[in-house]
Amino acid sequence: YAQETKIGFIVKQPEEPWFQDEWKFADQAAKEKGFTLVKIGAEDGEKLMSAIDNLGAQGAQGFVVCTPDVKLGPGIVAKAAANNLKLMTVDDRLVNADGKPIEEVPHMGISATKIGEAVGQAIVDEMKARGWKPEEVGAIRVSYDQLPTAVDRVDGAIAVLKANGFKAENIFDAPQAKTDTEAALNAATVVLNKNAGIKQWVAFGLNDEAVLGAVRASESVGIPADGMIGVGIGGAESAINEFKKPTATGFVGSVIISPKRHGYETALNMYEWIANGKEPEKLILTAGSLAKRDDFQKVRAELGIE
Amino acid sequence: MTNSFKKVLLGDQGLVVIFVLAFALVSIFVPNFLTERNMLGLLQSVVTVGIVACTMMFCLAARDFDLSVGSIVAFAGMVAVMASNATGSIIVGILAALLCGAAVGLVNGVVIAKFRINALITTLATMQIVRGLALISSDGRAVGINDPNFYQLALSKLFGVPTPIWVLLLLFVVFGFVLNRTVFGKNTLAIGGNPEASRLAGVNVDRTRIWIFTLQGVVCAIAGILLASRITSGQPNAAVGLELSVISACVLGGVSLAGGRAAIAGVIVGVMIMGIAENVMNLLNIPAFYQYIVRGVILLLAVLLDNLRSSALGRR
Amino acid sequence: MTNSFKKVLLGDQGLVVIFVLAFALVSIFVPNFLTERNMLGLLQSVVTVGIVACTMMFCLAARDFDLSVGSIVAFAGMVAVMASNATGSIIVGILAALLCGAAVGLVNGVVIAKFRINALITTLATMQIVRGLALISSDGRAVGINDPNFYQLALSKLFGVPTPIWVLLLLFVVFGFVLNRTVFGKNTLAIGGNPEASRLAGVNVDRTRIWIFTLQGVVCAIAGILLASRITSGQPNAAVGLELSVISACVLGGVSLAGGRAAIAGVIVGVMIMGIAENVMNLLNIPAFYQYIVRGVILLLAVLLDNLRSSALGRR
Amino acid sequence: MSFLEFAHISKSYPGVQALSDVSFSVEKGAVHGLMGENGAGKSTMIRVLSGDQHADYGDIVIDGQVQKYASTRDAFHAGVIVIHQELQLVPELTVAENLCLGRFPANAGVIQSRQMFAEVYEKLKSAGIDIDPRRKVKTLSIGERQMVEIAKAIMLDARVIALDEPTSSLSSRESEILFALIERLRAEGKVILYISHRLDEVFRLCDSLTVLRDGKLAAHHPSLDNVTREQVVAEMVGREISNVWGWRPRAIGGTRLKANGISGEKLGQPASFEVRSGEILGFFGLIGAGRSELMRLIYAADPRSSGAITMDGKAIQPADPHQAIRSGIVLCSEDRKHDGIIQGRSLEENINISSRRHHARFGILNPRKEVEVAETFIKKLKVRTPSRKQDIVNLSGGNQQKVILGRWLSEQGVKVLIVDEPTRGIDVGAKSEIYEILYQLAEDGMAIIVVSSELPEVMGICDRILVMCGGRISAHLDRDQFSEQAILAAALPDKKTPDAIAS
Ligand SMILES: Nc1ncnc2c1ncn2[C@@H]1O[C@H](COP(=O)(O)OP(=O)(O)OP(=O)(O)O)[C@@H](O)[C@H]1O
Ligand SMILES: Nc1ncnc2c1ncn2[C@@H]1O[C@H](COP(=O)(O)OP(=O)(O)OP(=O)(O)O)[C@@H](O)[C@H]1O
Ligand SMILES: [Mg+2]
Ligand SMILES: [Mg+2]
Repeated sequence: YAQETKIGFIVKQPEEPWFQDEWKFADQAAKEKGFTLVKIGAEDGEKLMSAIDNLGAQGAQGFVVCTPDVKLGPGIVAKAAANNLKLMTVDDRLVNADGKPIEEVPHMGISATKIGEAVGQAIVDEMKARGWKPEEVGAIRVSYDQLPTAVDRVDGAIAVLKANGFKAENIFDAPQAKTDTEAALNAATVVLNKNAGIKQWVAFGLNDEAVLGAVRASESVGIPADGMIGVGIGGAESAINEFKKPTATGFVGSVIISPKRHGYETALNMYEWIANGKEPEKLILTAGSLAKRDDFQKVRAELGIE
Repeated sequence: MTNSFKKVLLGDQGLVVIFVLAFALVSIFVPNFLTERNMLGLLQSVVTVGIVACTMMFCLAARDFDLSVGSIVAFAGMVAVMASNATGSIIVGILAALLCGAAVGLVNGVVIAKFRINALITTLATMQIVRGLALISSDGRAVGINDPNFYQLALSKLFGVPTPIWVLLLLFVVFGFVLNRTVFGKNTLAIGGNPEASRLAGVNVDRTRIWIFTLQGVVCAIAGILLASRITSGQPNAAVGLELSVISACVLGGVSLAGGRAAIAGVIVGVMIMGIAENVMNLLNIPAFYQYIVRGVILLLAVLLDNLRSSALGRR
Repeated sequence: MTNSFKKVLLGDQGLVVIFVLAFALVSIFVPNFLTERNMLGLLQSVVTVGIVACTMMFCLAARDFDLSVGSIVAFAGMVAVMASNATGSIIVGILAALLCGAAVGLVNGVVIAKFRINALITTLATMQIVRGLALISSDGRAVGINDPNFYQLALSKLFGVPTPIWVLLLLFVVFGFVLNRTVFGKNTLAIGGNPEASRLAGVNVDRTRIWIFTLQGVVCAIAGILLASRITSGQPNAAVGLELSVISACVLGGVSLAGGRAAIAGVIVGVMIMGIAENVMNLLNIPAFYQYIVRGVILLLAVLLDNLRSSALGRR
Repeated sequence: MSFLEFAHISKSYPGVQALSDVSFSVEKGAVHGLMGENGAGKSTMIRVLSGDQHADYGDIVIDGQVQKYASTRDAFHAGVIVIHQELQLVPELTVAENLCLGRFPANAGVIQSRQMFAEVYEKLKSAGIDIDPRRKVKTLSIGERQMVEIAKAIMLDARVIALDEPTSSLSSRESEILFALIERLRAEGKVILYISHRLDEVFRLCDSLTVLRDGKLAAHHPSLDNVTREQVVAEMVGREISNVWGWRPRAIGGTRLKANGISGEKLGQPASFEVRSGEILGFFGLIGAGRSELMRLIYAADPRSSGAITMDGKAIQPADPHQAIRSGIVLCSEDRKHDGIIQGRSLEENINISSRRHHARFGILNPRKEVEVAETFIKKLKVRTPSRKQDIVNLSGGNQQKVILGRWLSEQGVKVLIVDEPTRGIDVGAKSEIYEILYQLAEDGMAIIVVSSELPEVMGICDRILVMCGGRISAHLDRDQFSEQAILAAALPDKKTPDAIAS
């Protein structure tokens, strides 16, 4: 009797559209190859450890994981070994105690800093197109420093801005108390009100929702759409809704990463590994692409979404 | 003269006085605080918490508890957006949202009052269920608004002040009146103060509790609609953790968790203290991690001051 | 015969019986559930909630409330890792963590008992402050463990069962005994039943409450140390929202929020019901959004059944 | 035909048959007494009448109509008002709001508060109750609260009014106000059910009487003309009680407790007194005289602002009840619901809460001893309960009082026992046994302070009486000086006509 193939796919924020999409594409692979995909959400380290145990108990042979924290690395590796499970990571790469990547675990992803840099570059390009002078522009850094990925993303953007003549004192922190739009909106409103003298603004943050909050804030204090450049990360519905609005808003673009490759290919690679003993590449890096109001459908199609 | 001043400071409205003093201090020492723009921003930032606090006050005063408010706010926002997208009518969307809010509240109320299930557990359960519904109905994604007029709910202004703030003020006035001047309000306080005595006095305890939760649902829906308009989309992840902010604003404002004590002035102050704390921390550019500490310390200080005040008065 | 069966089903331990029946059903119908591996995984998944529930039971029984548990767990974990990294000694790390936990608990207790500040507000404040400390001390990032022996705290086994499970069982036994068989336990229950009467009956109410919170802190630290070992790092974001899980497990297990009622058997059942629900949902591969709904429905069903049971018995 | 009729009422609780097949009827315009031992079923009867509890079997008939209540609301509509044994007030609301709760004068849901306060003010004035309707109930003393509770009887135009031990925490002056009220209601043709353990009151007020025993009808007297008190006592307790007080002389030792210049927030003027070992010292006064406040200060239940206490010649400084108990002082307080019973816990735990420190080792209980102590006092005080495991809230009021007394009588090493209204709600039979226990404790050298509003009680059992008035000790009488006139004269603030009240 041939044992059925069972593969786990654990993600850190199951409610996020991004992970929903990853799961959706992984399911597609499962249907094509005829294996069972077990999807588990694990918001913190403890849930993750339980999830791995759970997979082991169900008789899975391997799993793909996007970990809530990369420092969990040694723990995940040990747990996977204890349960005799093959391990691959997606999106976030595991590191060991001294912060170095654990290279023996196959990984597919894009570094948070890289995404941030793409955002920064998109903002800089748009500023040039509008003819703004970097010294006169204020930047809203919608921050959620509790989450290391969020810090890396905004730091990436800031690095690019600075390299293009942005003054450090014109970058203002708007800390979100939670990762939703309302919290970002409230925090960004304060920044705008405090610096009422600045007329041109750019905004970036952890994801589309954060940047949307900053854009809404600019609208509520009366900054016109051409006085704001917000570039988000993710490119899912929140961003699309924005692009579909009848008139352009300050939300200029979003850096889309392809959940298709991340979901479909990782699941497929894991299947090949288990079924045919074909070990996946140790490191596959994907790229993010900027989508804007006029080309978002094309970009999404290129990335294999929709 | 000094005596009457002391009376004001230590009286029932003492927290209000402390608040006014603190407000004055902040206005003087924090740059950009007392500007029209910042005041409006501040008020807008407390709209959700403030609206929901109106009915949470009733809930706590009747010795109950509602953890499902955050989920209802998110769900009602989704419903408003989806229904108005589907029918093309904003009015229908709003009505649908209010109805959904009322329905969830009614379920809470009936389960708690009639089946006598602990309010904490019941609303924890509906909190999960309703959040699940919000996520399922939209497949976990934000839903955009088709009709731009919907944005006007939050953007429109009257005498230079945005509509949501007016709604908030109106609800404060209405629920302040309901609490102090109506049979419903007094019954609520009586139920919280002594449920047994209220029942024996012929107060319809079950019906009052069901009404409280239903109202809570409706009011959360109002907050949800305004929030959706403000962030120009229905978001299933909105308002996570709202319940704790609202409950702590109420308790800070002197509403007793042991029931029977509530005042709208206190709740307003509670809501404002929390809002001002956030606002000032951002104005002063306090780093995110330190904000946690400051937030905690302010909470403690506010209650501590209030306690010192009342024990100076010899009350416990 | 039938009568004694009825007595068991409807007796004080009725929830336990319901639980045993539910457990049997799940074992039969859910594949892979009743395997040794899954049972161990299940038990390990409830270690944190279970450990903290031991003292939360005391807290609730004395009519108090502790929202700071999640933050203490995270903070203690960080401290354990950082202190043992710094000194090279795991023992020192563990002691430092226990000390920090006790210190936070002591502060909670003193503020609540001596300054008579509402427990909800106080622990909400320390929840923020301690989380802030955890974030600041590590700059918001996880701290890795230098000495691999630290992992052994969670990985080592005795008779094939991992140490954390033994610790959990031990704490269940110890705190069950303390609750029912010691003066401290009885005083806790009396305070919850009627604080003023207990004070007049010579119970040192303040001291008992301070002890409860201090113990709570120590126990959270134990949970934090085990968690850090299990996830092989100290994480400042660990255990967010733990307080709600723990409190609902307790309430589900029959601990009264109005104080004065608690039993360790109930708490164990409460913890297990919540753990099994999660475990089974993952075994059955229920989609994430529907998990919310299932979780809510299970909570409601569990309390509803328990209520039907006791009202069938004619009690309220 | 009779106006109010109870027909074959039966009611059981788990483990207890509270009422079995009780039938009797009451005429219009009559005050009908209901008597019986603690736990005989009197309050249960009243609860059934009020719609709070449903009888398992039997009917209530008012004016020929069989009543079918679904809730207390329906009972109101049938014209029944019940003043329950325990206070049922909402502390955070005002007096007027409490009196109007459940039927506020309202217009479209908005309370007409001016009308409400005016109405309540009138009603209170006409009944001779001097309490400001705008005060919050939490600021009232327990006696004042009782008066508010009683005022509920006149708030509505009721047909049937039932009062469950309304005088148990009232002093003679307030009792008189109540009696006048009852006379008025009788004259208006209401039916009044009156429960009390005080025989004097019952004989003074009632036209007819029913005695319950063990939940069964023991006797029904349509008229009291040829009924004697001894007969009623015998019907209640099943035996004769010749002398309830049973005082006898005993040897009195040296000074035990000396209180010098005690004052606190609620007791402005410093008070001094002493009590000797083997002595039973009575404190009498009207409501608000400050007796309870003084005792709470000595027990350190409230903070003292001045004063010194010496015990057997040594100065002691108890800072809280915990320390007071350890220096040999215990206080059984007057408000059993708020300060006495520990809700949700068993009799056994309620009794052992303080005294268990004598048998617990290293903080670990001795279950055998706990059971032993509990059983001893349940038996000694004749507590009516199915088991020592019973939750104390399920006991009748008098039995709860006995359990609280048991808590303090089981203490060891007590030097000064203070009991505040110790026999509140306790039946005649048990009373004499409780006095007997007090005498024995005194004979063993304990000093006992009895605070009571019942004049015959202080006169009957005490060796010496201190009278308080307006927060001050106003008289000091030895047993040979006891007289109603003298005591009341000292208790009344306006020194007018004590005779009027004594009569
Ligand atoms: N809720 C309850 N559960 C169980 N038993 C109860 C309950 N209420 C009353 N009882 C029992 O019913 C019996 C009658 O009680 P009831 O209160 O009517 O006595 P009572 O005559 O009013 O006594 P007292 O003079 O002490 O007030 C008592 O034995 C009491 O323990
Ligand atoms: N909680 C309270 N708040 C304010 N005043 C109070 C409170 N309790 C009692 N008092 C006041 O203290 C005074 C004395 O109280 P209290 O009536 O209890 O004295 P007492 O002599 O023990 O009389 P009794 O026990 O018969 O009621 C009264 O004037 C009363 O109004
Ligand atoms: Mg009674
Ligand atoms: Mg008194």
